[in-house]
Amino acid sequence: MKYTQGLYPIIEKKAIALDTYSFTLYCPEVADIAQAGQFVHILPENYGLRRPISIAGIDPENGTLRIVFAIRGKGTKALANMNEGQRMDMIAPLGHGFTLKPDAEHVVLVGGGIGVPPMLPLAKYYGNKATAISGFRSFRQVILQEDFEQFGTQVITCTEDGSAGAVKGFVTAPLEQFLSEGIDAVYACGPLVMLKAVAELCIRNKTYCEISLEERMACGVGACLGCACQTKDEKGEIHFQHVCKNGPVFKAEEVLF
Amino acid sequence: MKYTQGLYPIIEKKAIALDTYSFTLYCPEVADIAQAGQFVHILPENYGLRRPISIAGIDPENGTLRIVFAIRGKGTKALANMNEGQRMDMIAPLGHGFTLKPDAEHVVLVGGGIGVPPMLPLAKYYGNKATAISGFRSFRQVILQEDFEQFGTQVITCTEDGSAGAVKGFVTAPLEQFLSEGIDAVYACGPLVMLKAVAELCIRNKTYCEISLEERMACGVGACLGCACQTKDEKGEIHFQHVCKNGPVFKAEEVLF
Amino acid sequence: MADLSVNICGIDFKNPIIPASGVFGYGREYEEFYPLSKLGGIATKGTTGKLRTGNPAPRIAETPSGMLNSVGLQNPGIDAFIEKELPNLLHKDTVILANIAGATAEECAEVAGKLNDTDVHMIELNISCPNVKQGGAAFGTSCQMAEQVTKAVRNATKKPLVVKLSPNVTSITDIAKAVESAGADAVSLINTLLGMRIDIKTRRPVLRNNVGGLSGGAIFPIAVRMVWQVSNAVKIPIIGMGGVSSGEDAIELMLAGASAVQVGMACFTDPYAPIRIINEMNDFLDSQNIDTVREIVGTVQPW
Amino acid sequence: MADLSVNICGIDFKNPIIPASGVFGYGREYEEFYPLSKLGGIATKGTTGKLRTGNPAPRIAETPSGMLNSVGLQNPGIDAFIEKELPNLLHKDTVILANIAGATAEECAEVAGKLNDTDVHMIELNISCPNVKQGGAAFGTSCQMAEQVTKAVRNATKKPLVVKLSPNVTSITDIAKAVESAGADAVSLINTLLGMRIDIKTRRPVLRNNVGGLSGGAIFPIAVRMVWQVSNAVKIPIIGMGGVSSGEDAIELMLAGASAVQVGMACFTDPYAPIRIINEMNDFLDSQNIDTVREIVGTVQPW
Ligand SMILES: Cc1cc2nc3c(=O)[nH]c(=O)nc-3n(C[C@H](O)[C@H](O)[C@H](O)COP(=O)(O)OP(=O)(O)OC[C@H]3O[C@@H](n4cnc5c(N)ncnc54)[C@H](O)[C@@H]3O)c2cc1C
Ligand SMILES: Cc1cc2nc3c(=O)[nH]c(=O)nc-3n(C[C@H](O)[C@H](O)[C@H](O)COP(=O)(O)OP(=O)(O)OC[C@H]3O[C@@H](n4cnc5c(N)ncnc54)[C@H](O)[C@@H]3O)c2cc1C
Ligand SMILES: Cc1cc2nc3c(=O)[nH]c(=O)nc-3n(C[C@H](O)[C@H](O)[C@H](O)COP(=O)(O)O)c2cc1C
Ligand SMILES: Cc1cc2nc3c(=O)[nH]c(=O)nc-3n(C[C@H](O)[C@H](O)[C@H](O)COP(=O)(O)O)c2cc1C
Ligand code: FES
Ligand code: FES
Repeated sequence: MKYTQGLYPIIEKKAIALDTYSFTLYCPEVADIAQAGQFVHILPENYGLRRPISIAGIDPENGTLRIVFAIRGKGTKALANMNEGQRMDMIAPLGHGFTLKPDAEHVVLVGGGIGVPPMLPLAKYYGNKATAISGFRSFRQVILQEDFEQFGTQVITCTEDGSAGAVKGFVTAPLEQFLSEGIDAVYACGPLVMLKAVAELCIRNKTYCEISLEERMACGVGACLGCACQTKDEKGEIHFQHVCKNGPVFKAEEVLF
Repeated sequence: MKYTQGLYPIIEKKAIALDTYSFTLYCPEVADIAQAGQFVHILPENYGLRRPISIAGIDPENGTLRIVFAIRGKGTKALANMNEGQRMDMIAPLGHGFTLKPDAEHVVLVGGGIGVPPMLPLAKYYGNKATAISGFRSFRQVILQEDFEQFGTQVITCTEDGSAGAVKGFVTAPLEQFLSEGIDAVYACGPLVMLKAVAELCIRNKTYCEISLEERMACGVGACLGCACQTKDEKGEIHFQHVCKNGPVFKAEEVLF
Repeated sequence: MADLSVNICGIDFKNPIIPASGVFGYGREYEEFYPLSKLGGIATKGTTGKLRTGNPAPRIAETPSGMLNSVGLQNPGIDAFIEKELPNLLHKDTVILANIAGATAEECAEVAGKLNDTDVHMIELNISCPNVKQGGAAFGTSCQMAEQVTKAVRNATKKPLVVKLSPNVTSITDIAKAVESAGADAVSLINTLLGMRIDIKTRRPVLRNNVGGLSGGAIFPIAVRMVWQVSNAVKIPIIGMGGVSSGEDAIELMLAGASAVQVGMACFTDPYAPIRIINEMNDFLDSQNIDTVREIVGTVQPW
Repeated sequence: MADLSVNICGIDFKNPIIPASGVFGYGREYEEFYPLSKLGGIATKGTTGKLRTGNPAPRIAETPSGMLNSVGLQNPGIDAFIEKELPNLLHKDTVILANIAGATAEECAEVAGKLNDTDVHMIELNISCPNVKQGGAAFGTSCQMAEQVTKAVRNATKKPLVVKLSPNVTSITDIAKAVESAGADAVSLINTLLGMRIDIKTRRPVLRNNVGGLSGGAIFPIAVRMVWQVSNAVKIPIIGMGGVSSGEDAIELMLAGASAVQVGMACFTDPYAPIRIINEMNDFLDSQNIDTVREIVGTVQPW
């Protein structure tokens, strides 16, 4: 794997929801090789540690990459304050992404909150063979639903309080419906509780499922062992793996919640 | 003494020599009360300690203050990177300034290098009753000579290598000339070696002399005792004083070099 | 508005924020920015038996997210402090912690004794300074010396005695236990860590004293750890400090076990820091629906 | 072009810059950025007798100009290291310092012994880890334990032995003298300082291990001070580290007494940091007309 580190110009900045931003960066060498599920590691100015952010769009023709992130603390705040024309210090692309299934007829993309963005490159790949189930707390957090539609992907929006979307409640209800009808794969990213519920449903239904994990990172490339997570293999043996290098995408049955 | 801390907009930025900048800030409440020889304490973004910079211009009518500084390290570099419209975090005015002599007929303002700027407010006050002797390493460092002329002040420019100005060599040669002719006061700011030479000449000539000292500072207001300097009183007793509060301007005979 | 008041050793503080010893002088300068009555308390500049001129300049160096100082114990001596500074300070409607130090246990006791006839609220004994009788190692670096100086001062005063601990030790909990058993009513921590900077062009240490004390955000994680360790080791209250520059930082130290928080270097970055920190604490408590700051002290839940 | 080469304990380094143990793995990842042959050396991740899984996550927390880590000694064990990592590394045309550790002096000696039959250039013994036989206090916090573990390893190996010191002590010079007298060929310092961060909303320590090691710019002034103190206390060479992020920082540590410099956290901020630092050192030396970096070692002029 070759890593690239560089300063990449911001060519578009958009506020897309409360404290949530979409940035498009010009970085042809990364756009050429990036895959759905990989992430970038961005250094906010005057900070010592980089911030991992999933890739939310890959456009090799235009040489651009898209990221979508929420302000969570000081680092994401500093990034959100950057403007078009400025350059982001980024190492990319990192991690290994989702397994794409060329023969799949119907896949479901489950995103929760700020876990929705990494589902977009999958929607681009699967188009109308995919259904995106996205869960949010309320209408204020809803993002990217029209972006899925643009790829022909069917959209099911859920809000916990019912303030937006067709479903009031969690993503698991519509997911169970699809699982019972039979689907080829489920891809998920979002809060741990959601991932756990999704993984359990898929395992019980014997449906192929991959989930993207988060962990605090230092190097982002697999050298510092900072982002450990425990996994189990088929024999039930426990392994220490690293979210940045072995993940962030893992098979549902591997993950020890 | 009342101190003001605030964020003051930069209304003019000019590069005036190699790595040397002039900034004009809009801060009416400071411009109203600031005196020649006082300084401001500026916080470069993302630094913990402020940087003391002399006041180089006071314009109460327009509510502006001028500072002139050279890039010496990271903090002044960060300040130099600021632009018009941005705001400087400043505590001002600090310290006690030069003693103005309304009855003086001829005073000499001796500035060395980046010690020249604090002489400007004195030139404004004394106008054509003042002679400004300014010393620089070479033509590359020469600054503010035309600003003195604008106040009607006589200008004598010295460069060590003779690459600019009428005098090749140090400021002391023309100063001795004036001292022998008889003058009412000498004000000086610049490198310690220069200040020492100026002070000795004036003391020997029994000419009133005030010099502005530098010391590393933390609080800038007299609370932390960080910027200690030793002084002696008429009886020869040694005292510890603080450049930020008791100075930066001291009488030549007070200073223990 | 959350209730920010705290009580330490029987003394009421209207809020837990106290400018740290050495950064705030005797309050005169910062009073030009805001009334001192807004502060929970003030820890005054370390005072010794006699006038001290401190170390030669330069005394200040900058470091990443921190600074070094080698001011030394420059102060006018206890008599001048009592005569010239204290009367003014005691009218400011805020708790006064008289920070004291000395080169021998006797000197410390003498200084404390002189404060008996004053209305100063608490004594903060700085044990980071070198003990001349024991070859110059700081009182705060050995349990025996720390115990000895605490006992001497304890015998000299009935005022609440806070002992201020040095972080430059292998086990700060041992020192804390030693001063607790010697009669301290509270401990405050941390003092500065010993550091150094060198000017690479002149090849001279930046500080004329070669080394100096490191403070500021850089040491904050060490302060949190030490406050937490000490709060698990002693029963007496803790006044925490070291790199606090926001209300969130102050809350973090209180969760770790501090009953009040001192603010040092942050006052240089922002003279209004103590006031801002009080407001930020209040805002945080309100946002979390916490009624009183007292209820969070020591409530970190270790894994 | 200044001559950047240095020699420590008979080993030639083409330049004094060495990524520190634990931040660089076994070099595989950073090799994707630049050839390892550009580096003076590489200190490999701490290796113990048997496989260790390290501490649970989260293992990383950010702090002002620094970070905490609680990775623990996660490693595949010495046999796997020798078999799977070392052969590859030894072909990279750079000096390999095998960083080793253990829960007992015997384990450390055993690990060192297994390296005898390899071509690893130096052994860096990390004495910051807890000694299970002595109740869990770190080897590096007592002179006796430091001496004992150094002796044990000394007896097990003829390779140059660098002992890596912990800064969490009252007197690092005492520990340095103890390991020197026990046969260390060099010392390296500083390891991380113990710190803690708490999430103020969840009231949980950010690190699952509660506490972790502080590294980065925040600790740089402490590293400079300790390197200077140790260089005045021992005759063996010093490898300095702690918060170095620029060529100027590296020069500063060398002026304080370091013969070579390790770079830790800065690799996370900028994967090219070691290469950039080498270039910046060269530029500085050129600008000062200094021919060889060796000539500046320990040349700080204290006041
Ligand atoms: C593989 C991966 C992909 C991610 N993709 C996205 C994304 O597409 N959009 C998005 O908004 N967020 C994403 N996150 C989460 C994002 O990294 C954090 O929100 C961000 O690091 C918080 O930084 P901060 O400075 O704002 O918060 P602070 O709390 O100030 O950060 C302090 C430290 O903790 C780390 N940290 C805090 N929260 C997290 C977290 N949840 N995960 C990892 N590190 C954390 C920070 O990186 C930093 O080192 C992703 C995380 C991972 C691991
Ligand atoms: C009263 C006073 C008035 C001054 N007026 C001017 C002026 O008008 N124009 C100008 O160019 N410079 C002036 N200086 C010097 C100026 O303060 C320093 O050049 C500046 O602080 C350097 O900061 P830095 O971050 O670039 O350097 P760094 O070396 O990175 O600074 C590190 C630390 O050392 C301090 N420091 C370094 N050099 C000095 C110095 N010479 N004096 C005081 N502190 C220092 C910095 O403030 C900072 O805390 C004045 C200094 C004083 C004390
Ligand atoms: C300039 C300066 C002077 C200090 N003088 C004293 C002192 O006289 N007595 C004392 O106990 N602590 C003194 N300290 C230590 C502070 O009170 C405090 O313990 C330390 O700075 C850590 O807090 P901070 O990181 O918030 O600055 C001084 C600190 C600074 C920066
Ligand atoms: C993630 C991480 C892991 C570390 N692992 C080890 C280790 O295994 N053995 C060791 O001796 N030091 C280890 N260290 C300490 C570093 O080698 C170094 O001493 C310390 O980080 C200070 O240098 P720095 O400030 O440049 O990072 C580790 C440091 C970090 C940040
Ligand atoms: S962040 Fe360093 S190994 Fe994953
Ligand atoms: S800088 Fe604090 S007293 Fe002068």
